[in-house]
Amino acid sequence: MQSWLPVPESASTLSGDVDALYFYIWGVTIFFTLLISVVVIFFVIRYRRRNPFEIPRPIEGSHKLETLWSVIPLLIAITFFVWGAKLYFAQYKPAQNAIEVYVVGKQWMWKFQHATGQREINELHVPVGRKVKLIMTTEDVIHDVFVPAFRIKADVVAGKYTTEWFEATKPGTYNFFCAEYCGMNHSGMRGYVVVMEPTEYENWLSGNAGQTSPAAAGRNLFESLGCISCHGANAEGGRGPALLGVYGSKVVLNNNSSVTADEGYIRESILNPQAKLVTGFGPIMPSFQGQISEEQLLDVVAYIKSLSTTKPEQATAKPAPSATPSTGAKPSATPK
Amino acid sequence: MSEHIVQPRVYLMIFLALMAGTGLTVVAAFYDFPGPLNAVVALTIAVIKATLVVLYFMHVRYSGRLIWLVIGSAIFWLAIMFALTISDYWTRTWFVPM
Amino acid sequence: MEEFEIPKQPGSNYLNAEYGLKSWLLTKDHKRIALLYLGAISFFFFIGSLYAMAIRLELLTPQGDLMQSSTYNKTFTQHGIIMVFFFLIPSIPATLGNFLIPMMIGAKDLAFPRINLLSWYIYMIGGVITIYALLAGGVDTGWTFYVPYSTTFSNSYVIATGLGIFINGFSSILTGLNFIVTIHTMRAPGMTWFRMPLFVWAHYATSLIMILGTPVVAITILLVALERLAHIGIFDPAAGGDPVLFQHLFWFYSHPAVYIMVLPAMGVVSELIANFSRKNIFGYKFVAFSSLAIAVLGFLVWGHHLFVASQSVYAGMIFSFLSFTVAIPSAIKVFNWTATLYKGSISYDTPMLYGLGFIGLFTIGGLTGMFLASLATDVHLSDTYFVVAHFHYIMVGGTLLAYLGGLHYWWPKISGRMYPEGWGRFSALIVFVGFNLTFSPQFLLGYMGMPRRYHTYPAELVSWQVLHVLSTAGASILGVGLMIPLVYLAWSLRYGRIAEANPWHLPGLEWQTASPPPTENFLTTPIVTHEAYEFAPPEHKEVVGKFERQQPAET
Amino acid sequence: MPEGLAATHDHPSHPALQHHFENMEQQREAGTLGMWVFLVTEIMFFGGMFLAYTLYRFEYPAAFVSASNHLDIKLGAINTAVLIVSSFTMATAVYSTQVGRQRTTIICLILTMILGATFLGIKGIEYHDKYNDHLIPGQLIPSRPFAPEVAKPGDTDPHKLHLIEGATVQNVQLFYWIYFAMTGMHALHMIIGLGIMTVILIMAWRGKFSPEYHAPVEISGLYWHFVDIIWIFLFPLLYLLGRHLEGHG
Ligand code: HEA
Ligand code: HEA
Ligand code: HEC
Ligand code: CUA
Ligand SMILES: [Cu+2]
Repeated sequence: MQSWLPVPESASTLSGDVDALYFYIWGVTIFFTLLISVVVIFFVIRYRRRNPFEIPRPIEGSHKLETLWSVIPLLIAITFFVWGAKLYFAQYKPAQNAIEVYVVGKQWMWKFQHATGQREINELHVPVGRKVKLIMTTEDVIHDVFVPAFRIKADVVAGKYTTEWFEATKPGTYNFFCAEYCGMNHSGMRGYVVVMEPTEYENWLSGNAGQTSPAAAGRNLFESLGCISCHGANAEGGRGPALLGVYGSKVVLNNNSSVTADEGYIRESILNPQAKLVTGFGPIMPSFQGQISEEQLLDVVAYIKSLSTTKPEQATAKPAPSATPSTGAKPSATPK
Repeated sequence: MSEHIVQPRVYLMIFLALMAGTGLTVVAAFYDFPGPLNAVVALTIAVIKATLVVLYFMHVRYSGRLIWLVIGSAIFWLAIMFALTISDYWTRTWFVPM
Repeated sequence: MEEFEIPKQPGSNYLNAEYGLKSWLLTKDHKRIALLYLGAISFFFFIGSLYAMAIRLELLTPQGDLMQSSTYNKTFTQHGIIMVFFFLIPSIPATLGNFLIPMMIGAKDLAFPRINLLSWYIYMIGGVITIYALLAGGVDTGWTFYVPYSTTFSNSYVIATGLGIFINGFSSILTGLNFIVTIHTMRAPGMTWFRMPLFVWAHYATSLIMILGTPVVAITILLVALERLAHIGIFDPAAGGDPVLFQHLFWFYSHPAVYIMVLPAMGVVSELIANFSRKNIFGYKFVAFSSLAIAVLGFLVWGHHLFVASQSVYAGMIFSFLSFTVAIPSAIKVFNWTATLYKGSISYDTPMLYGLGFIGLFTIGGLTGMFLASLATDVHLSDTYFVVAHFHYIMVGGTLLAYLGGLHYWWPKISGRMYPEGWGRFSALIVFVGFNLTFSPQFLLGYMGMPRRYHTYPAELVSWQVLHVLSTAGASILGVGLMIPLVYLAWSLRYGRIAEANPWHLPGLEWQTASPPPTENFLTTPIVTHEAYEFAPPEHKEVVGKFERQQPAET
Repeated sequence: MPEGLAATHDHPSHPALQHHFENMEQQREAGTLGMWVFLVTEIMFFGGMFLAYTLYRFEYPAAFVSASNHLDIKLGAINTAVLIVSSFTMATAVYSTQVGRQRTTIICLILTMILGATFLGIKGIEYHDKYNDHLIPGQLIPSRPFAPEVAKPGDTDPHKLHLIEGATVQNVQLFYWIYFAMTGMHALHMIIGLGIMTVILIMAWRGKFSPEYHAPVEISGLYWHFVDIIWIFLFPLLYLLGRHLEGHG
């Protein structure tokens, strides 16, 4: 599958665009390199010193030329900027209707967890033609998920969630690499993304069924960590606020500001509950820092997300079974 | 040589102003001004005090353009560092990954 | 042709004015200090090069057969740290700059000779501590020291290395401070700002970066070391800190630092191009001010190293845009150098060959920076061999070549001897070929996805290995090309032809005194009545385009 | 005022003229400019820490207020005053060399040094208090890791940490890390300043300075005032902001 061409496989909806920009900049680069080399070589030969005593006429300079060769590069550079920024925005604009996969990097392996419960290490199975959003964090140092064939890359930073998404266009097996130096076995922290036809993917999913989904695991943690003592057995609320429908909603804080409850907010609410207090509640929730691993945290986040039906991304999801989390939570939970 | 000698009387007045500023900032700290004004008040007083020290104790008021330029560039570069770094932190939440 | 007055050889020069080790180690003469730096820097370059060869050998095969991963990681880290902090940053400023700036502006010495010597000692102390760290077990964080790896997870000598770099930073600060004050206060009568050689302008801009940027990295590295020591810190996410803040502070210095590395080289190249084509530089003021522009704009773009580091998307766009603005002053320089050649009298001496090589390789290096400054392509290329190729093109193809060019150009002034011209041209050619063969395959590798700092790579990717083999082959040629000057320059110290005061027949002030110069540079303080690079009388000046002819300034 | 000491006529033979300068004027100019440029590097050096402070103050306002309120505002204010007085005596020292009053110079220098030492002494007391309250961050002192006792509501023991709503001990630690980093660096500069003053004092004692030649006094004065300015900012930022919330914990 690896061609001899000095270009990696192009296998995502983005890769063609990135290649186009890449070749455009190469065009400009080669043009200017040739221009300058040819002119320099021509001058050097044409005006070589023929007589050891010759003194050429001094030439002062030219405002016209200076303007010309500042403005032209500037205009060209602006095209690089606009094009690059447009694609970048598209790349980082959160995906709608995406399959979500939770990713935890740790020295030196990758763990993937599908919403349906499948867990994989250093291998990621995805269907062709669907957006896949990676929600990523790390248990130790900074890592980075880099899939050359998809032209995507994003650091995985300790202490927060970062995301990236792709939509594969060609079935196949593609390398992915950890692209942020992370210590001894950095170069071993790689694996494969296996892109499958949708039916094949369904088979793969069902062949690996029977594992607890993140939301279900999160549900169990919700009990075992004692969250229910305040948030209620079904997260319907108690001493703490109800968590039904929190995800994706605007939460009003006690200083009258408000935040949108995304994964990062939920994460912070669990690890550093005092940082943003929900209006009407005291600072009684203890921090769970150190009592919960990053993976468990992602499970709890998945559980709390499953309590919300107004998930903006899945609001218009076509009923692809792979995208519907088979939650262990009460499906009857109604958002407040 | 174009050295300017600042008179002791000027030093004394600056000194008194600095002491007054210190007192003022301590008192002001116990009042609750609305919004971000607490920090604004404290920092304004600090900036005024620092300016007095620079202008008089450090003789910059009587120094040439070059010294002004040197100080100006320090402030300018500090501003770059703050502004561009904060531009990152400031805009991080604009893009809610939902 | 204009006649230059060749001063009579004075009885003593700076080399033989005093003898003995003490006279060197306690010298306050900027020229001797430059030589102290030259020795130390060459030593560090040698060490850094050995690491480079080890990297290249290891990457010949996809497996890790030469060394273990942890060793490999130390190898590239130490290669980067030594090459950046102990070789390239001080290279041109501390040797050629130190030697030439006072002479070029007609001063007897730098403004603070004792501080100049101090800066060399500080450099040595920092160097010794770093070498100690390398010998004691090495450091494996990458030259960028990213947290929390460096503060919490690495098991190597981070604190000692950090301390070495912290101390070394002050040497850089003091050099910059000395240059700025010297250029402001010590110019000879008649040496106006716009009569200064562009080499001096470039160093002025470099010094600005040194004094404004270096303190920030110093405190940052110090905080990392303290964090490691005290197990707590402002960068550690486990303690509520933000690792990205470290990256901001680090690159606030380290991006401008790349201009510390390239601006002096541009200064050297301006000298080479003008002097070896016997012409005043085309658009002198544009070239002079573009150095300042690079120094200022260079401080606005550091965030382009954080495009995939979870920086805000909006900040990314600001930094990307600003990054492109740096290309403009760089473009101005490249085009003006090219235009200077027009209707010149171009000689093919070794320094000129290096200078011409610089123009081409810097252009490629700089333009490949455009791929990285452009957001979408950087996402793919960041942390791949494309980046490695980009910066080696500028740092090796650019600065190292200019450094060699400058060393050859001023060698007669420094040593009083000529180098062998034939060997010089020959090795310049080898270096050029070897260099391109080493680093051009890496652009391709990078786009194909080969991440940097990788000890092993997938064996099934045959094309990757082919490119790596080419690169290693190139590095061997490059190594040979660099060995040759080492040998013949050392040889020439003893056996080279004795140089005249002004072997190239140039108008620059540094050539208007004996070779090697006397201790106080000039027997009497020169009075400057010429513009820089004034080969022919001003009446002969020709004007291209609409450009108001300036009357030669009266002094 | 006796004026006219502006030494228009430099004696090229002035014993303090270094060989590579043309005249005393050039030497003085270089020295002053050199010190200012050096101060620029100092501003950037502290600037990195001020930036970290700013960002975390926004990130963790409650913790910063709680931690800040635990600092001793009286000692902080006294120290501010001490430094201002020392700046004043320093300025006077510069003045008296300018007009050639050697004895006053020496007295002022000694006063400045005493005040500087007083500042450090008070800083030491404060550090010791933090040590007693287990507020030294992390394992900076390995035998005494960061472990403050948190006050319960209603508890007014000043040695306990009073957290206001939203503050966590972990983030208080962050404040103290910045506090120790900044005040520690500042104290280090004070110590260096005292070293410089000692040299200047000895030189003054030996009668090295005169209305024609006093650049060293002036330049060290610049340094001293600069260190004062850093403190002028540290005091409100570290001790004062959020004081009005004291007792809300
Ligand atoms: C001397 C060293 C040096 C210099 C001068 C430069 C110059 C530039 N660099 Fe480079 N860079 C490095 C050394 C250097 N760099 C290093 C060491 C790294 C890696 C650090 C690490 O992570 O370890 C790096 C990494 C790096 C990155 C981050 C990559 C990543 O990690 O993701 C970026 C991104 O924008 C970048 C951009 C640029 C730009 C825009 C310039 C510009 O200044 C270039 C301007 C010059 C030109 C553009 C050429 C001349 C112009 C013309 C001929 C006219 C025609 C021009 C146009 C039409 C635009 N560099
Ligand atoms: C000034 C800076 C500088 C210089 C001059 C060089 C010079 C070279 N560098 Fe380096 N390099 C960096 C700065 C520099 N590098 C930096 C900052 C990094 C990033 C580190 C990081 O990721 O943290 C890096 C990383 C880096 C890598 C990537 C490693 C990785 O990511 O895994 C590679 C790989 O090929 C490489 C190769 C080379 C080569 C072949 C040379 C050659 O040009 C060297 C050629 C010189 C010689 C061969 C010496 C001449 C000969 C002698 C003195 C005698 C001894 C030699 C022999 C007996 C053969 N360098
Ligand atoms: C001692 C009681 C208590 C316990 C135990 C507790 N919480 Fe809370 N929780 C609260 C209170 C009170 C709030 C509201 C104030 C705040 O934001 O801190 C809250 C807020 C939250 C929020 C933010 C809700 C919103 O509306 O924005 C989330 C999410 C949350 N808790 C999750 C959890 C999880 C998960 C656990 C268990 C691992 C848990 N809590 C355990 C009391 C508790
Ligand atoms: Cu994980 Cu590199
Ligand atoms: Cu950069």
